[in-house]
Amino acid sequence: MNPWIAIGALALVAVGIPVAMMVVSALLRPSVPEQGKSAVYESGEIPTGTTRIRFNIQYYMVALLFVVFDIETVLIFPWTVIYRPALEGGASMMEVLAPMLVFIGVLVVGLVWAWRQGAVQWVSSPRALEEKTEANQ
Amino acid sequence: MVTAPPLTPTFLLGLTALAVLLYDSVWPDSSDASVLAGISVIGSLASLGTAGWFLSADTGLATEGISLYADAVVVDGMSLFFTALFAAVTILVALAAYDYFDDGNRGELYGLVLLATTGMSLMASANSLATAFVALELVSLPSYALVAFLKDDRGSSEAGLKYFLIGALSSAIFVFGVSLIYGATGSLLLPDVAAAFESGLGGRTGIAGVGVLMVAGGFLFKTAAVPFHFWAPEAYEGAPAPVSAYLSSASKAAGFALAFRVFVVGFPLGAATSAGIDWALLFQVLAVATMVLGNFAAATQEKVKRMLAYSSIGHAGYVLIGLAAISAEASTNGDVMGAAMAHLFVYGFMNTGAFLFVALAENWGVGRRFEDYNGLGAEKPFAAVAMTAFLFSLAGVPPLGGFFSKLFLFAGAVEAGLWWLVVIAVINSSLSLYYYSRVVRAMWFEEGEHDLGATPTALYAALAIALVGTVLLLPGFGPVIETAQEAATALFA
Amino acid sequence: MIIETLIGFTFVAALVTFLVPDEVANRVGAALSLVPLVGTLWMWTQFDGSGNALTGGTLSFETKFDLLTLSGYQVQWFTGLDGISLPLVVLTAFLTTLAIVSAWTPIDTRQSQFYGLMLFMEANLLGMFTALDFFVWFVFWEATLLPMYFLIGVWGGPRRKYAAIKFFVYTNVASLLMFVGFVALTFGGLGDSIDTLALPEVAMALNAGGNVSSFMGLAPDTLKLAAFLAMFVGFAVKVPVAPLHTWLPDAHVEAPTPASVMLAGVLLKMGTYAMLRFNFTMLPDVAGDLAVLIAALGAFSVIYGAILALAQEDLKRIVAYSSVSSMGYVLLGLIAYTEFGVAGATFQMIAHGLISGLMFMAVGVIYNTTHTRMVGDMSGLADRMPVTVGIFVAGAFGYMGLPLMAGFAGEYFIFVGSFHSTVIPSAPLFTAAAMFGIVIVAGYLLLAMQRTLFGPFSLDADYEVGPAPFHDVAPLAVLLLAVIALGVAPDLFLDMIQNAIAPLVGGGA
Amino acid sequence: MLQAETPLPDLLANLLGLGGVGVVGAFVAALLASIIVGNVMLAMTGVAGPWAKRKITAKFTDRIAADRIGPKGLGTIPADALRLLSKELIVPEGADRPAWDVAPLIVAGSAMLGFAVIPMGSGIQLADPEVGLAYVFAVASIASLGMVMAGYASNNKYSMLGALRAVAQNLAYEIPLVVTGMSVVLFTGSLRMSEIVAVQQETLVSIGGLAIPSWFAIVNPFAFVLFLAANVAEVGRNPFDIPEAPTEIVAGFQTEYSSVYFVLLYLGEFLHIFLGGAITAVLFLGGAAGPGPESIGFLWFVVKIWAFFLFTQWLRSAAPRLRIDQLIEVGWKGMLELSFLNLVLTALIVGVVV
Amino acid sequence: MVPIEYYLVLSAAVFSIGLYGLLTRENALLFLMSVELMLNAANINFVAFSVQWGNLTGQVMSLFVMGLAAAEVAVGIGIILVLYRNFNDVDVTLPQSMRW
Repeated sequence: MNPWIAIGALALVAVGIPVAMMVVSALLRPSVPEQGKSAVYESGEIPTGTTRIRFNIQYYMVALLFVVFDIETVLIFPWTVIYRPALEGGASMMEVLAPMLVFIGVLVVGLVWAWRQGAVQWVSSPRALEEKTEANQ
Repeated sequence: MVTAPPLTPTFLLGLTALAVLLYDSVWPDSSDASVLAGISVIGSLASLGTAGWFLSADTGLATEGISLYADAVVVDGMSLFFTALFAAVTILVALAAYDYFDDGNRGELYGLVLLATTGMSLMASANSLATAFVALELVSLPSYALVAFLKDDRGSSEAGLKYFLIGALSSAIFVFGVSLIYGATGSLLLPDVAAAFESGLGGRTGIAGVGVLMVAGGFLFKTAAVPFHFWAPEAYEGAPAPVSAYLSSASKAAGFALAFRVFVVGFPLGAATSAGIDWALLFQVLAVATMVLGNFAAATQEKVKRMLAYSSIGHAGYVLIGLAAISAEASTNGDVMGAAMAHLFVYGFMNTGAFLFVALAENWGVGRRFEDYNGLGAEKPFAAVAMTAFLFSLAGVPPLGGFFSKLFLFAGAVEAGLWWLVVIAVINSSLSLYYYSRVVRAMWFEEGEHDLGATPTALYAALAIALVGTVLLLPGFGPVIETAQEAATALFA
Repeated sequence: MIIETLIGFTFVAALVTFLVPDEVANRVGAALSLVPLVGTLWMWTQFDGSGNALTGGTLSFETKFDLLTLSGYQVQWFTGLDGISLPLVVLTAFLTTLAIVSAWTPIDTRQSQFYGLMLFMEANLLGMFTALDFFVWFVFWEATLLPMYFLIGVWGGPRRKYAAIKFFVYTNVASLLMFVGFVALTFGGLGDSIDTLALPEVAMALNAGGNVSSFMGLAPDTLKLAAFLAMFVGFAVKVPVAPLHTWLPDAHVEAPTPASVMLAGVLLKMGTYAMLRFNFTMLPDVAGDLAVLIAALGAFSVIYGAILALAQEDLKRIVAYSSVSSMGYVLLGLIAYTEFGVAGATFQMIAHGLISGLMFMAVGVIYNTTHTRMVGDMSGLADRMPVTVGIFVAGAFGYMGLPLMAGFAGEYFIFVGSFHSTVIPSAPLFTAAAMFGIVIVAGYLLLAMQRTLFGPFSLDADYEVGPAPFHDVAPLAVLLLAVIALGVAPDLFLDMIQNAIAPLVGGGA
Repeated sequence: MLQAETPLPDLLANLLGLGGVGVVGAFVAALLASIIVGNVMLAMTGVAGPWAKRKITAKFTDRIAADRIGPKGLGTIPADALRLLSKELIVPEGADRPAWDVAPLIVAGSAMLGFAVIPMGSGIQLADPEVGLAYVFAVASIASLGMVMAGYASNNKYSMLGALRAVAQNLAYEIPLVVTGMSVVLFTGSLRMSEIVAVQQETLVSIGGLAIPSWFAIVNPFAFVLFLAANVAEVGRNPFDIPEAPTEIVAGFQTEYSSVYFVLLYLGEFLHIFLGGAITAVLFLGGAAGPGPESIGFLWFVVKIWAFFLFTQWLRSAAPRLRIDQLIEVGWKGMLELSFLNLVLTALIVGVVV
Repeated sequence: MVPIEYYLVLSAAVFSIGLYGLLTRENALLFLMSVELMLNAANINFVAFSVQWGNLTGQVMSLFVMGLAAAEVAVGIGIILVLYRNFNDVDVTLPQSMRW
């Protein structure tokens, strides 16, 4: 049997059970609308400003870094699968390993560069920055 | 003969990019870019030297070329020729960038430029549509970032956006075209695709035709040809001038390198035409449209950089003749395509040089309009002489390199029987003299007052190299055209 | 390799002059220009060629090697001298040196660039007159225009920009036309029967007859006619032949004096030289068919130039229009296809080069002192600057063709030649018309000089007028000596010219 | 072999005679099997969430917990369920409605989907596709999408911060997790879960007659530790419970959720813990293998995933929470490099061994 | 086995939707999504044809496309961010400092 039929069936179940719970809850629960309840929680204060705040750029940097590296893992996957069969098939180790070493090497260079450029440096305190510039002078 | 790996020039470029990044990782706060520029220049020089050595050692020129990595990459005369060109332009740009971006850290700049150059070199070697796509993106992605490099400049970010938007669109179209070609032929390797074309495509000509059209779209974007040229004026004008120089010469040449190989090797004209896919006709139409649009638009511009941008579109039109003048059995195919390659080579120097002068002007704080260049000839004679040489060469005025390459190109087209195309091209070329000479007039004939600062050494050096290249190509044109034509002819073998 | 050495040296000299400081550029330029002058004079003494370069004659100082292949044609570096080109080469070097010296006074800004451009132009002119491969020749031909463009545009008068552009556009369009004509003829017409574009080979292939094939739907004869016309018009702009002359007065008036000297003295000769080489040597039968038209154009130029000169108030403009007139004789002499006519025309190129150079230089010297060139603005200059005026008057007589001056020999030969021409129908009529023109121009020239140079001294502007400095007058004197020398002993050049044109008139029409 | 040769749906189909009905029959069988598996897993989380978690924490901190209803407080489980389901659903102002509603479904559903390819012993495995390992990683990481949707749609600053932190964390640890997982594939040469388990059944060494199987936790303990750490981060437990961080940002992305939506998010998180345990078990602990007959494999499997659950709860009591910057540093500057190192080392070892 | 034409129609539809979105939307982020759609239309083709031809080329290519699409988005978002900083909007029709 095609395994994806079963997976599809599980997907149905995985959506169906929560939906069923929602339905049950909808039947059970009361509804007492009231202004104060639906205000968003801000430690009990009246919410100020919009939620669409500008947040730390680092979140974005990390996301970018991830997008790149995650896709690289996609490219490593096929290699891991054929690695052992290839070796057993008589290929020399360097022949199979070297390309991936190069690949990972390039990745690591990129990672180190991003790291040193501060892509994954969450906080840059003014004091640390000051010390850095002084050291450079 | 050859004792180094055939892809050494490409590897050297890539390694240089990594070296730049490593240096920048070790000293991320160093504000002195001389080491970075030095690494870039040395690496590119090494690549240029290796490519030249391979070329002179006749690598793959006589034979079909050296295939590597299961035929995905091929090293032959053409790829080496273009790699040499890319490396040369990179040297110029690396030097110019040293003075142009005078604040902060430039590791990413050099890294991006070198990575893009690596991609270009790979494009010239691509023997498979997969390699082609990957290499194309390896060029495009750094280019987007380079155009938007001036983060606080509205023009630069706007240019980056437009370049990116159209780039993303065209790469999507390109890859969809590739998928259709794959559907029609069952392979991405150019020789196999060609074999499928030869054997009649088995009734899948419709898919193949749409695919070829879409693939052509991808190349037209890279080469800034009609109808995918919209980005070029904006991107070139908004981008930092060294980047404009880089994009308009190296990136364009890379697009053509790939287009030449894909269309000639992958979609052999004879088989394609009998399947109803006459791409030579397509390129004839596009060549005319591109050169007319580029030149006429350039003639109406008020800003020098934008004029150069449009003229760069016009030159794409000339080079397209290299594809347009191909016919199924003609023995002249190699000649005309070789001439197109040689024109790109000359163009690599003269156009880069012209943009570098614009970079210089921006560095001095001179404005962007024609009038703002008034009197520069009296104040900075050397730079102005260089610019004059570049412009006249671009216009194809005889004593300079641009004349010869255009002459060979047009002669090739005449031989292929495309008289009408040549007539249009010559008219366009004459028109171009008008707008190029506006700059010359402003620099030499008009009076102007500027408060010009010092002479930036590296930019001047780059300008001088470009000038020497442009002038030396006059007596030295023989080897260039011969190499190019030999390489192109090998493609048709 | 002496030719290549000279050309190369001159290019380097141009570069060096360009880079030296402005204060010394004039002397450096003059000193460096002596080298090509000496070199060409030496070549003159060593000249051992015979016959016409294009019809299989023996070349002097020949160099030939392959450069590259263009669409199946071998492009060669091919230079050499025959009796036609040698005098022009000597003239070029001679006039350049003198023009550079004459520039010492008027050129007071950006000197190094000016002298650099002059030398650059000289290098290209030397190349143009010696090159015998079409492509090499064409490159030099076009490259000659660039420096003149800048010389007019940067150092010229108030309307210099307009004049420079006009000059550039006219000559470039003309070159394009000529290029298309020649290429259509060789690529299309001769096809595979030649494998280089060396001028001798093309000329001999064409003269061998019968091997021109039809091309682009044009029958061989039509093709030859079209090519002839394209080339003729292209060169006629350079000469200039009326009515294609309109760029010339503008260019002359606006150009600084030394540039005018070069323009009138050498650059105009490029047109007639090329006509002789291309039209009249390669396609003599077509030329014969069109003889009446060409002769009419020549005569028309003579008279038209003369009449326009009459209407001018500006001394420089008068000289400029009289140049149009003079070049009309040359055209007339060339189309005559007689030994006297062609040789005389060729000799007249040299003579006119020297004399018009002299005239422009003299006008320049006067202008340097008085800051005006208008006839009505001054009179009686002879009192204040006698030497200059004396030479000027002598030059004018030379223009009129006074015996014992170079102009006499040239004009005499031309008229004799054209009078006896069998190619031109009713040759005497054209000759007489042209002779009439010479009277007009000479008369008016004298009249204008009379008004400005003699009589009581007066000047509208407030300038101190005195004798011109030595380095202004010396070139004039040297030129006058040369003019007289050639007038007394025309054989200095005439022998070799006659030798070189003999094959043409023998086989003509 | 502990593994059933045929996955559970086929078994059911054969048992019920649905095999002959074609695709429809297969689908019905698969649906039945899915319901079984889904409910088993839900039951486990139901036990774990309201009850086991409290009990375990109480033990660690020497307290008593959940002892009011039923023996050992087990009655808390249905009571809690009923309590939460019958609570009023409060929709915050300005919520981005469809996204806000769908988020809990995604969080819960994605976890459950992951169990499709897990061989749980005793023949319980829904499907065994070739790309099982890639599938399970892919499905599991969908949950972070649900978290972002929840956080973003709630129109609450704490939720927003929680969502961002959730993403940053998941991103940082996803790659080490996957790369470490791939080092296992280097040994097996297959992504099929049953193969991975099968390879681990071979005897590594025999010490005094005791055959030690070549579980990858034993073969490659370095990878195991890395994987465990990355896994804990991935499921967002201490010391990596940055997304919720109750003492910092109230409850993170789920601040504004109540009633059944909250239940679903809560369940989903616990399902994820169990899925994490299941992946760990399959990759490093020999799947459902253990002493005794094959038919009790499922018990061993449950033991293993509960062990992982216990481990996370232990950490909850024992380990302090990292700061967000420390989390990023550990992830990008430590785990990632180590996982690449591990990959290369493993490749070398495999190369030498083979 | 689903006939290959169905996949072609599907991918063409996805491609067209992407193209339509790209031509009509003014928001840069929606633009990016549209491009993703177009790339994934190509991926559908690659995978479908890969099965059709019985070779793995297409599947490998689809991996490349995915990787590069991700990289493209990364760069694109960076540019859009810079754009936002300079123009305070992500409307692609807004920046017009260089109209011809």
